[in-house]
Amino acid sequence: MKVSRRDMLMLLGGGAVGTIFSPIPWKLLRDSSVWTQNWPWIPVPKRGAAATAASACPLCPSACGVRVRTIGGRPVMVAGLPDAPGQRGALCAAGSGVHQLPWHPDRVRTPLRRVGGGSPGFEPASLEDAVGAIAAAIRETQGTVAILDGRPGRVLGGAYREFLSGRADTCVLVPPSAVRASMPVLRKLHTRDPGPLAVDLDVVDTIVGFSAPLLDGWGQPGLVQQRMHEGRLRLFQFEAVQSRTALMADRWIPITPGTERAVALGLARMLIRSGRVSPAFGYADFKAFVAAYEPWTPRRVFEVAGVDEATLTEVADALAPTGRVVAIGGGDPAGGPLPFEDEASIQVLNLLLGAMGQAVKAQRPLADDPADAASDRVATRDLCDVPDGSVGVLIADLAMAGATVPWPILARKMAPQGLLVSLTPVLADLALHAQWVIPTAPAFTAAHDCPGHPDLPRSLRLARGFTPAGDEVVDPVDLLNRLGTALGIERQATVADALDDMMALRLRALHRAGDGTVFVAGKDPVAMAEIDSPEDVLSMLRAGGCWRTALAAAASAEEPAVEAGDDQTETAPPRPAMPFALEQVAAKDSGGLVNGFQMYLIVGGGVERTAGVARSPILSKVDQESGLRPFANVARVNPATVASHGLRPNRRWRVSTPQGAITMRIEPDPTVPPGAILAGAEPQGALPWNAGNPVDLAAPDGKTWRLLPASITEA
Amino acid sequence: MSGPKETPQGASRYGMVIDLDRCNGCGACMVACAVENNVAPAPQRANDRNGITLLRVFPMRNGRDYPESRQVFVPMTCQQCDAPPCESVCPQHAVEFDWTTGIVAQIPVRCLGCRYCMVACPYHARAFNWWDPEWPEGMESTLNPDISTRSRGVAEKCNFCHHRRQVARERAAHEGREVREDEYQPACVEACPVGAIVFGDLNDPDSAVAKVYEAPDAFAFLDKLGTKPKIRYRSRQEWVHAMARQGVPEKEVTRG
Amino acid sequence: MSTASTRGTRRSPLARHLGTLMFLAGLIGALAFGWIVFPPLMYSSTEQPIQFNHKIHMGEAGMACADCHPFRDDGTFAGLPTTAQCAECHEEPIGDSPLEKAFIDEYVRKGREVEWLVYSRQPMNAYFSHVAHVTVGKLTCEECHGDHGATETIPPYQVNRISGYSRAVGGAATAGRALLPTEVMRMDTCSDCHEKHGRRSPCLECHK
Amino acid sequence: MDRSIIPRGLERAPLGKFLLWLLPWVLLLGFGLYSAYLCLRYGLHQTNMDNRFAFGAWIFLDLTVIALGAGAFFTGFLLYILKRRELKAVINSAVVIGFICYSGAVVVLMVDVGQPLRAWFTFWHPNVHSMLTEVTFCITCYLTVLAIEYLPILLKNRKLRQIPAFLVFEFNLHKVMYVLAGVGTFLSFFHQGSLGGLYGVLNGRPFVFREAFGIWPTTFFLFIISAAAAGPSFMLLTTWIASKVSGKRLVTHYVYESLGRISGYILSGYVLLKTADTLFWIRDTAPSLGVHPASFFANQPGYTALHLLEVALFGFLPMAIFLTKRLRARLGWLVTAATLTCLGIVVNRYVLTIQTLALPTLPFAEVLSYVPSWQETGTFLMVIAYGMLVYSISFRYSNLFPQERELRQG
Repeated sequence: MKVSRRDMLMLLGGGAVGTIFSPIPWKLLRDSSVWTQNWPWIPVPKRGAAATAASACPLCPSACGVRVRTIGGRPVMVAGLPDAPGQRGALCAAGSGVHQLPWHPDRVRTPLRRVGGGSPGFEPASLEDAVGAIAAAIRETQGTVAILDGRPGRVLGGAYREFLSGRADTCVLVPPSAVRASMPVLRKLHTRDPGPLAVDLDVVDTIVGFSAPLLDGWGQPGLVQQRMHEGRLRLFQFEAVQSRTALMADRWIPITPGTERAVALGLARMLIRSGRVSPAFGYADFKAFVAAYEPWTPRRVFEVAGVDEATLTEVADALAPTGRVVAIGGGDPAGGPLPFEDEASIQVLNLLLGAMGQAVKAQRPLADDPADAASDRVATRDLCDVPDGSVGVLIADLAMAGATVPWPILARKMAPQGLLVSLTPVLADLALHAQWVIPTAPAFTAAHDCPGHPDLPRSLRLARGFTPAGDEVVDPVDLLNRLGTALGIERQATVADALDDMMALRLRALHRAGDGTVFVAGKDPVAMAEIDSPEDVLSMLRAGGCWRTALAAAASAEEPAVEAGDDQTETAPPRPAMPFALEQVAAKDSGGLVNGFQMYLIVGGGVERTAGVARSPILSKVDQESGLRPFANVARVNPATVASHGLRPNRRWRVSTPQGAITMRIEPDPTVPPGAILAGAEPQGALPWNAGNPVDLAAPDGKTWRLLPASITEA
Repeated sequence: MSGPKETPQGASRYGMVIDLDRCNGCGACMVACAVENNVAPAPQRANDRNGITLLRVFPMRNGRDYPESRQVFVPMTCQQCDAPPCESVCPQHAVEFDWTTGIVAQIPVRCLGCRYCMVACPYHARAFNWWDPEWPEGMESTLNPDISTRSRGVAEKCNFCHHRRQVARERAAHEGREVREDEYQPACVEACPVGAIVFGDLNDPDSAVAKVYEAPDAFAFLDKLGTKPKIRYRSRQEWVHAMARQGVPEKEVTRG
Repeated sequence: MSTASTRGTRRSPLARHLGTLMFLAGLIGALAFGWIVFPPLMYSSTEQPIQFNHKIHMGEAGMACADCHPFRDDGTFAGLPTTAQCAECHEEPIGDSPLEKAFIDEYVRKGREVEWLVYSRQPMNAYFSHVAHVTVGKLTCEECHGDHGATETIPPYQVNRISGYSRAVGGAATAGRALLPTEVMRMDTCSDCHEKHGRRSPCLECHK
Repeated sequence: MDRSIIPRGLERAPLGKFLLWLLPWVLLLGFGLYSAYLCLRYGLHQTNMDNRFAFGAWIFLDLTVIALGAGAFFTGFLLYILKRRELKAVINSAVVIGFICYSGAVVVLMVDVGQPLRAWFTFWHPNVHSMLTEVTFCITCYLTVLAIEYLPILLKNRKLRQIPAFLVFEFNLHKVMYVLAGVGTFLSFFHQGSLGGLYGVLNGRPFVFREAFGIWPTTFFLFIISAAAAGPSFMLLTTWIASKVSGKRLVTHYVYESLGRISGYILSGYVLLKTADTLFWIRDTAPSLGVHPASFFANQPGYTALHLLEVALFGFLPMAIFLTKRLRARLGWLVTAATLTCLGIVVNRYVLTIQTLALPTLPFAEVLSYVPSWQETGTFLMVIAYGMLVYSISFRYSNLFPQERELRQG
């Protein structure tokens, strides 16, 4: 019998029909579609028991309390801690993603040594090599050995100073934003040093903001905005850009970019002339003081700042010298502080309005705080104040600073052969310029202290470590110990857990002082004086509590005496000359544009665009996909300016300043004043869209990188 | 459409009111939303047009120039319409109007990725997974097990953090009681630092949201389309209301 | 052409019906392969890391399901016990079973967790509340998980080679033959039961 | 070499020349396959579509191709149902073109959807309210019909005819061809209509939303009519192109004229209805949705121009040519008018797909545009190449134009 081709076809046909009526095709169809629902390369969230823990956000000096949701001990979500003092459950966008930082794609996993000349990169190295190289540099350098502490006030700062105290030419450097914040400048305006000052937001009923990002990174934005909504706080905002703070303010008064000083001086003159000056305001040579302010007539203010007399009068009239009014400058965490003269002019208003002792209070000093260890032996200085080319070895710890330090400013301070060591969990920002990068613990992996904002009542929270930091992480104290050993310095702190010891010391000091209150969410606040032992304080802080100092009720450094008016000044008792020459500050003209630059570049972006470590991958995503924040490579320009300068948005443009130029895209934005360019600061090396960082165009004297003369040409 | 007519007695109808005069555009809600819903970090080429941003804050401007320019920030997400245009167009029931909660449910594992729902949605509230989600190594340990991760090729949108309701209901059932209003709040509501968002059950006259839902200064976007959105916005600024009513803006943006 | 060449010649009945027979052969062969041989081929099988005797625990030790598979305080189902929980009784061997000794040596002493392969663990896109079914719905464990409390061994874990789902949640009881002592729980199983109890459920009730 | 399989009585180019003609299309197909592979393997970020342009070039071109492919169903309808005998001359070609257009569109759709392996969910869990469900069912069924219709054309091939079983099968198929044509017409009508309905039902998109008759919005009917108008024009055009490329007369002028006249009549109806529809939309629909109709056009002069173009240049003008006897007598005019009609379909489908998505609905959203990526373009070129290959091979080895033999001899 012959099986024909036809028979074979029949067999196949039968097979085909049979297959259709069997599970084969349908099961394969179904299983392959289920496979698409279960692709092995898409991660499945791990299961586990859910719990909630309280901790602190370490990213910036606002040190907000956070409620962390954990699954099997792993943090999966971070939200603001309700009932927390000064914050009321608020948390910014950066804080909402802080738990992702241990997995930042640029996380440093090992000590890195800089290699290459033209296009430098890094290669992994051992900690021993790093210690050897740094110790050798410290031994051999002719220049200053310094540690840049981006977040002063931590107990770690005490360890830094203690390490440096073993050598002659050393200092601790702090970023300009810390020394040029509002309260440190106000402190300097006094004849006698009143000690650290703080704004008491709970009693303030009116804020006069001078480009201060009150709702965008200054101090406690959540508290400010909630009090505004409760109708308990009025905000007058003088600012060139219609920022988010300006938008939400009760009154926004647009000014010409960079003329905060002129407005403040003009306002001061108005207050003086209308006699609405606090009786508490005292000044030895009142005549000279008045004379200094006399040139700032409304007409001149209008010419310089563009604020007309009626508006200025209106604001002045609304500012009764009740002591509950406070003027704040402060600058932008990303765009940097205001120049000293500007901030000083603003702070004079606080003196005139009698804020001292009411809206502004003195912080009680804390004896034996380990954070202040060796402060008599090692100077703390503004980075901008050290001579150029003087720093031989600089160990920079800018992690969790919440402030920007432009590289050109730092670069000028380094000696020609100087060694820059960066302690950082993430390879970004200044670390990219370092010769050595030492990996430190990222947020949420190690317990540490989180001191509060320099302008607000002193506070302390503890950040918890949730996930293990990993073996590669170097404890800064351990690094100092190894360096000490290599240098043959006898050191007190010889164990890696020195931080714990120092924390215990600090808590003992706090407890001994018996000052302030400890707030724990969901419980009644407890006065420090009523707590039995430092250990109890520690456990309360570990449970997410917040200690906050009680402000001295009347901490006025100036006794009342002088009333506004020519006659009385003669009879006032002789007093030492007031602050360093306010008259000179007043006499100094406002910045102004440099020849050839017809525009201003305003750099901002709030706390979320400061140091690279502050940005979780999700925050970067939200930035990348929403364009809500100003970007480094996008120049936001007023539509009228776009039209008059022919700035076509689809081209690339070169924004030049006296220090250099970067290429940007143009985006028309009606909230930017004509003739100005608004751009965001950008942590360096963080993201692909980064075409250049406006912060790097900073003036070399370090006075400002917030406002720069600029011009635009086609790239 | 399995609209509200099927709604059984005692069902919930969740809604939201967002106060535009309070929102300062900080973006914490966007971050919280992405974190809560296991949204992956952005691929390099992702932008405002192709990223997974389930909740996006748009600036809305009054069209005037500096210094008369004003803007409000409009957090825009799925408006949870009572008559959702996206539901009836889905060819295979991957979108469903949940008659027990009023939430427009989007089930990614049923979705075939035709994107018709995205075309149908006038609020541009849906996002498509153009990329496979990718997390930096180790970061998948921060994922929320209460909600699944999505693969590439499917559409997704805001479900009012419905998984939080599941968790709250489970806990309440375990303790033998009803769910309290504060137990079920979406991540954006929880994250808003200024309390601009109020969320709750509109069927419960005592809920915080029901009290402001009918406020005279409350309005819904595109309500004339007949979508009956359950998210309303509030503002005391007249231009905001006028803007919400008016037509098409001018600028054209090309990318490709 | 073969058909052309045979045209007109006399053929045996077998040859005449050969085509039909071939068709039937193909049909039956495909059906047999598809229904009998093919389904098991779709699953790979893995033995559990250790054997466990439910019967001893439920019977002799007199334990209840919830003793080892409890709820957590927040109402979530804790699932399988940890080694630490096992060690509460099995710090030292209770009986003389070599399996128990091996468990104590391998896991309790070393503080390791057993990497159980959970038959009925739902995929990540499905939400299942034990509280809703056990506490509120008053279902017994057996109604969904079968009577495995009475078994002395635990069967291998079977997983679909393509979809990667456990057979107990993704697989069908092909041709009425259950392939596991535990019941198969697919979406249809859930929705049928909900329907039966007059509780039509929206997607979001179970999906996440 | 391949003489034995070329239909008797037809002259065909040497095999080498034919292969040379195929080569560029094969290369294009290869490029297209690679593009499609990238999209399937790595995801749709290979395209430039985005969340606003959720439908892009693919959907626009699919709609166009399907509208043009309507020549298949409409010619069948005219021939088998309305008994226009002269169209027998192009019916085979029409079926092949229909098959190419529909199968090509389905292939692109499978790349276009994000999860093609889940496409069958639509059959298993259909949402009967969705126009897309209607589209899916119709396209699947109609593609099956087309495949069945395509078979006899293949089976008529000399070599294949030698297998008796195929002959019997083909003969039986012929008997049911009227049924198939009827079913195909119904399915294709519905398919065209539901593609139009796809947009017309979008009450969230005021620009495209249209009032409904029954459950179908006006776009449902406009799509059917416009496809019916463009189908014969496309047949005219493709026949003319095939004739030019092969250098042979394929049909008599009467067939061209007949196609043109049919196109012209339907086009006149379409222009009328489209105008009425637009006016109604401006007067009633748009305002009822809270939209000032002018707002869509005021800032976008280009889009207004497109509208005018579609109705005037690509609607009224070809209609006038087709319906003027003197012009119809000239093939040049016929081809011009057919080209304009086909362009009109392209513009119409472009406006409905791309412009609908470009225009935002929210007051603060932007007007967007996008440019397809090379992967997107490549995937579509794959369909063009596939179509050219299938058509060329069908043309060479089947008798697509029955008149060709007579015209050669006569």
